[in-house]
Amino acid sequence: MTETIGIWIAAFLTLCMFSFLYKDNPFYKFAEHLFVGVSMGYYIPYTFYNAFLPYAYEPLFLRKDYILIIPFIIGILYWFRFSSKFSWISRYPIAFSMGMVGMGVPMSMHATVLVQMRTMMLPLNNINIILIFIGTISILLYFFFSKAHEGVYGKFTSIGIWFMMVGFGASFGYTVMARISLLIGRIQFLLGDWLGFIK
Amino acid sequence: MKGATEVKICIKFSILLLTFTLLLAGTAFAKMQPNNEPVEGLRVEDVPHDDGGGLILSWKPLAKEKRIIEYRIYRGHTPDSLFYIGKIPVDAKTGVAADTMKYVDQGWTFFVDATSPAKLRHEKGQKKGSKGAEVLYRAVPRDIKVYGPLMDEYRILSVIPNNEYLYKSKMKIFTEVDTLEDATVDTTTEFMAGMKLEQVKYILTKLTTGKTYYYAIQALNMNRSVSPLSEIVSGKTTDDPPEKLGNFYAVALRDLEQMQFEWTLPVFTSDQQQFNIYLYDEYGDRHLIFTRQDAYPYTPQTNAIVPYDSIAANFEAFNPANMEWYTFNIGEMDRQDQETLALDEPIPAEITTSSILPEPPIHFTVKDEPNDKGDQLQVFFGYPFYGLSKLTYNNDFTKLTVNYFINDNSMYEVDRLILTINGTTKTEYVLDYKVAFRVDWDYLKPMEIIGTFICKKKGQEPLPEDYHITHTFIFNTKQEMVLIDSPPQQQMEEMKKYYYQIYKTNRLSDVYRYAKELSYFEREYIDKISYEENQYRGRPKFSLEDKRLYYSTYLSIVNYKDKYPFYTQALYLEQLRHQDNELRDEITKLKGELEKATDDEERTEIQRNIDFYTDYLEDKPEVVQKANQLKSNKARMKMLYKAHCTNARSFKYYIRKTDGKGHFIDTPVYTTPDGTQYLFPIQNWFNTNEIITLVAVLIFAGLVYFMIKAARKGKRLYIRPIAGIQEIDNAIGRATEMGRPILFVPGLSGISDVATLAGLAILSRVAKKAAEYDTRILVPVRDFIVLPIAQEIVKEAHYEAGRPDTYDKNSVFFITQAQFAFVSGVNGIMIREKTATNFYMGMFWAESLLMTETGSMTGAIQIAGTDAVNQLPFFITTCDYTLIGEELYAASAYLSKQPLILGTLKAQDYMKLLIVITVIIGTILSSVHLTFFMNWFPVK
Amino acid sequence: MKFSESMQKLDRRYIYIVLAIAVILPLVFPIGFKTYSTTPVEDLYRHIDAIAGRDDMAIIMDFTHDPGVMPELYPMDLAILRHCFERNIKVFTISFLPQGAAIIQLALSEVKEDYPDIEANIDYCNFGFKPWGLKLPIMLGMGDDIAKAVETNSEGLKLENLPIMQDIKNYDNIQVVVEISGSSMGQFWVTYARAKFGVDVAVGLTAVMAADVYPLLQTGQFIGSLGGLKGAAEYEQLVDIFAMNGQEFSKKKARNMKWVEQAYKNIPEKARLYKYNKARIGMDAQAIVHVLIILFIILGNIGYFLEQREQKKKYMK
Amino acid sequence: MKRQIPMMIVLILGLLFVAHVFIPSKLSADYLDWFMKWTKVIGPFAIVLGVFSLVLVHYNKIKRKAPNWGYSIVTLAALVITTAVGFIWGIQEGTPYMWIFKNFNVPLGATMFSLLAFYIASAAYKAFRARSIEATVLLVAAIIVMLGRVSIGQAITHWIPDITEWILNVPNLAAKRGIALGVGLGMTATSLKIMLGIERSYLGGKD
Repeated sequence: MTETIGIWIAAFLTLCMFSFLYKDNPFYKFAEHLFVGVSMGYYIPYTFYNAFLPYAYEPLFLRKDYILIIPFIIGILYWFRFSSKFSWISRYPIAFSMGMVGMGVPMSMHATVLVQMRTMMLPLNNINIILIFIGTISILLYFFFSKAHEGVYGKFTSIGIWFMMVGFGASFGYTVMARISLLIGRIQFLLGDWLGFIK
Repeated sequence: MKGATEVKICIKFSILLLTFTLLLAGTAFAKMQPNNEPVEGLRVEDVPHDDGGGLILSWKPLAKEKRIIEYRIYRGHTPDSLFYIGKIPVDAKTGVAADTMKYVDQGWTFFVDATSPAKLRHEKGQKKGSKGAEVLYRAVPRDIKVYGPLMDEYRILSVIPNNEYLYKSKMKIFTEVDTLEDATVDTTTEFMAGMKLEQVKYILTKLTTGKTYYYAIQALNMNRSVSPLSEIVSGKTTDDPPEKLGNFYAVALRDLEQMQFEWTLPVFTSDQQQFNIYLYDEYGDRHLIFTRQDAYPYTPQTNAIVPYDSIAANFEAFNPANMEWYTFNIGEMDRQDQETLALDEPIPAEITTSSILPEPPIHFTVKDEPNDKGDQLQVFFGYPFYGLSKLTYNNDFTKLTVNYFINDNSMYEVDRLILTINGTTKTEYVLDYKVAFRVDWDYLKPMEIIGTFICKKKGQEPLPEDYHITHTFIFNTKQEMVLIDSPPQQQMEEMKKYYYQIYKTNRLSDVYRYAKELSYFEREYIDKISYEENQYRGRPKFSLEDKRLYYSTYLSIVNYKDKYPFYTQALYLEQLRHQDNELRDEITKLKGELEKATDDEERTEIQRNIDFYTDYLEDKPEVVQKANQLKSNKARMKMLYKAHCTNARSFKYYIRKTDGKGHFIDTPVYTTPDGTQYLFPIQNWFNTNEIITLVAVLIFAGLVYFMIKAARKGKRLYIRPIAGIQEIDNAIGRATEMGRPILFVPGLSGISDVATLAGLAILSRVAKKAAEYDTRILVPVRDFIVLPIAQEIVKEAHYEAGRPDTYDKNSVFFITQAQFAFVSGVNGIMIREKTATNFYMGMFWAESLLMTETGSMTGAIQIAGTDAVNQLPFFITTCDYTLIGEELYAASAYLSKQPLILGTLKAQDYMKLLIVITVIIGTILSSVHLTFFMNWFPVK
Repeated sequence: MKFSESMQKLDRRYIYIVLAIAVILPLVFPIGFKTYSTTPVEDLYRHIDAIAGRDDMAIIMDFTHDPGVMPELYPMDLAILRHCFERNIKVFTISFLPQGAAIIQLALSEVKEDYPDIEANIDYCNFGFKPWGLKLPIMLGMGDDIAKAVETNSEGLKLENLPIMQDIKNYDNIQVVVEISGSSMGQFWVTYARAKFGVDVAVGLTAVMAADVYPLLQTGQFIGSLGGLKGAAEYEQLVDIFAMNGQEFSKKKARNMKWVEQAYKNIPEKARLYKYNKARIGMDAQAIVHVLIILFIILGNIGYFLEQREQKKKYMK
Repeated sequence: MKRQIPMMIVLILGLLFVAHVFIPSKLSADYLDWFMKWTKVIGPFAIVLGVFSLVLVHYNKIKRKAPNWGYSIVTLAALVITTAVGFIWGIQEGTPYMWIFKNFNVPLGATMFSLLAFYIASAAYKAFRARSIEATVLLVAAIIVMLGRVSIGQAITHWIPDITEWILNVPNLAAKRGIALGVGLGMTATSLKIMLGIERSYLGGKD
């Protein structure tokens, strides 16, 4: 019983969402607002049970790990947002959570720059590798901001643009299938689970 | 007027819909399925061959229609109080197809810790008055009044963080006085470490042997309504004799004058106490020739070497010449001394010489792993190996693609692999696990791939000239697939026959434990020696007054002169003194007896005890002596604990190469050139693999520094025009003309994502412009932490533009966390607020197109910028302008002409140039097979 | 309004309608396009088929996926199981997620309906759900002795006593491990089971993940892979045209469409059931929509060019 | 006080993290653990900001009787009900909370996601214009790959799948790499800017 009702509700909401394709209408507005409310309502208990209790409450109050009172307070500082006078205090927790960026400096240098460089240094022993090489270099130069794209240099960078465009085209074409699968999934739900046309 | 009616309608409408859905939901839950059948056929049986600590439950699952989502299991030592111990989740839709369900209550399960519920609570759901309602309890609470007594009914294992146990415990002395028959009073005092429950990490339980436990089950359905309690069934744990050992082999080596035995372990080993190997002589009499006591920590043993003379020691009449008369068998004994023989009929030994044994592995070495946090040792041996993972051919069998893999070690690190298939030779300079051969292959005949290696020169002795590994493969016409190493080719046969067992022992124990088994093609094993965090102690005493648990107090220090393995020390100085005094008293007492004693045997006996005690008193490890001089308890423990850690974490190793049939050979225990056997993992303070990263970062930082300096000096820094960025102003202008708001989405990711920060940087410029033009800007946000930041930015922008009055703090608002709910919200805004210009700057995922298409429906000008490569295509096609990848980061610099930021952008540019040059050089080098340069760069 | 203009200004809703129809119709009335099998799928099929009828070899299927990705992965589960039952290939099923265990049950029961003479613990054995924590111990342990590492099957029976285990000891008797998951679980099998014991590993993944495993296929660490609905559809077809017709696999035949057509004609009824064609039906829709979108692109551009010409004309005047 | 201290925090923590990357020792591992432990405590508090903002926006709408304010009631009601349900009956499998999640969140989300299929189609018709050579290149590539992904492409000519594969493995790879390299640098630079306080917009106001 609960399930059937569930399916009916789900189907109804699905249709509300699809109705947006026709035009913005009360049904969509309703679904949209409902969605926003419900999804946020989902996160509040979720965060409470899966983040606040295990990481903040239990260690501090049950395991008596009193040092954690400090981050606890830092966390509360966020709420100074609400006072127009002391809102600057909320920068402290923000700053703390920003600390991580330090890691970004060497890590992105390592993971995205150096590793990519190595993969580019493969011996040019077949046409594809050569093409990839040229492509990558030209794209890199396309992102070189200190020189206007004119003359030979401009020509070369435009090769880069070509490569990028092919790449974009490719990944566009590639994603289509995955997206259609989603639609198929929804329609199977409507026709199968709900109306039972397809078994 | 019209507006008003509209409003009315939409209110009515939405209220209506809401109530409608709520009603549905309500009824959905009002209509609970009856879950009125108890679980039937619950049976509790003893687990065979176990250590008497296991029971196995089985029951009939309820019908699929019942829509059960979990079966909850309750256990107790009396039928009138059962505690929740665990559940088996089930998928309601599919149900359980099998006709019985099982739950094995064996091994250590969670009992209680500081986060357990505060009070003892009855499990709810059972009908009032029904049996279940009275006897069912939720998990064991952290109330010592409840769990304290319960601990006596189970085996207990407590896990205690070191520093709590060693430094923060509260000493307490328990004295027991009991009068013996001869009216002499015997007082035993025990020192114990008191801990509060929250100091203990957690406590585990296991069933005790020969005790009856009671179980019951209730099933939860989709609406979490519980079934009536199943009948409460009891089961008694019994300790049965251990399981038979498998395939027992006996080998007698004439020339080495020793016997080698090998066997395989049964499934359940945790109850093994010792292995006994028996020899049956010509009269069928049984002689115990080898026993191996269980070692702590328990270490399964699968083979043993027994020298002839040690056999002779147990069996005088032993004569190697008559070896063929003797037969052998092995027994496994558990802690209750119940023994099971492996074979019904003892077997004769395979009599042979050491020539049958394999070659021992060469270059067996143990080294500290570099660049670790001090918790790894590398154990390695032998020459490199390459294997074939896959062979694929083209249809006319002229092109063969070989996928290979390489196993090497840090001594012989493979630099190049040279493969030869009938005549054609290919050298792999870059080991990418893939080579293509042009071979004319008569696919009906088997083929051979011969591989040789060139290793990195590191001062080790070079590989033997003739060292090579050959694989054969044939094409199986029936299956149209290539079979590797078939027909079995002699060399591979040989290799595949043997595997390697690594044995190790630390400075506390006297027995080698079995660390790892390596297959025939493995050449290296990284032994993880993790930092010790906890102490493990058995059942504590507990006192209800001060709500503490009291644990026995000792810390194992060292395996002292092999005389005292696991030589332990008391936790408290007071305790230490007390112990010593007791010993002294004992000695004096014994000395007295020695006077009186007349019988020689008795005297020697007493003398031995005296010597033993005195020796124990005087001869102590020096670290212990040093520590015991210290006055403060804490300092003493620190010193002892340090010793404990060093000893517990330094190991010595040897490798046994075996075929599992008694033909095995050991390497000698590895000894470093400077003669030490024990290796201790050292923690490193610089990760040498990251040198290149460090260099790169430094160069970059340097560039930034100089560029900024230049910029400060007012040096004009040229930046080429970037279409998307220039358009930003016009886009804002357009919105102003049309008198419609601007929408700015700073990505869907949090601030941990650099793209978001770049987006926010752009926001600050856009907001400023908007403020100047006095145009409304709407900033929907998905991340809580981005919210305050964005608000600050917009507010600040208004101040800078000198229009603080126009700042509306609702212009930056949070929609929701859920990705698609957020998008639906944004779409709604676009349509209803009729935004004229939409900015998307930051990190986006699949939702990108959802927003941009809606945007183009409303005919807004759209400018996007992201570094999410997979989303760029959608932006490029649907937006008017798109900042691709790095342009997003450049944008903020471009908009704010601040020298600092411009400088960094410039530095970025020159870095790019540097990269291009480096890459070109590297490529040229590698193309002429000089791979050293590219090998400086990290693979991943 | 000029034709070209109207083409340019064409209301999106028409596009939506056409698309919706293009998706719905094939789902309701299957067309039955023939799929063209690709190498990774053929490799897996062939690899499994190679041990048809052998008692000393088996395959392991690891269902580490939850109902969420069933639309894409469940057809694979069915296709492979059906292949094994039809060609009596021994199968072990295992999952490290409780939901996965449920899916195993479902898949097994659905396929068994059509193979009454296939018996549990003789022709196949369901190891059932094993806790995530035991993942590595089991993966490694099976290299030495499967019965020991897994201990009991889903009904709690000791493996070593089961008839199916008579000739099967460890990875040497495992032809391939097929990991079907929406995650990168396949990597685990490669890094532990394959690297150590050299057992072959193949994967079935969602379309989104498919691109990521490409390099591992290149290096031969995966001997085959099924990517999303497409991979499933290809496998379904291979099973139909070879296994269901009692044929040995042949790459040439598989690639020869005439032969495939022929093979389709004489497959038994039970292969025509909806559940065994799910993926292919899905792919019909996919194919049509893909073509449709291409048509849209072309039409859109035609309109665009016409308009361009109009404007040029205007300037001429 | 208002700006310097936060910037100091960022700088110090940042430098420590830079060090952490190069120092494998136990100490630096413990530093990471410490930071994670603390951020895990701090994190949950931020949710209040979001909730507050959400409620405020809709509350104002209702108060100001802004157009469509009726729907704001829906949002708030849904928010309150779901949250309440979650706290009253808990969030395990089988509770009303999970039921709402399964029958409201999941279908709504999935449908929103599946709208993409339609948008791809309309984008194909409306946005894929051969305005320039580059644009043409893009859409040709797209068409080929799309064909290559389905059986029809194969049916036309067996080249198409091969070309598709080539496009995916050669130009596509080059494009991804080139962009990734640039992005990598951009990220490094931005991280550096923030750490050194060059880019401080995240702190907002000057005061």
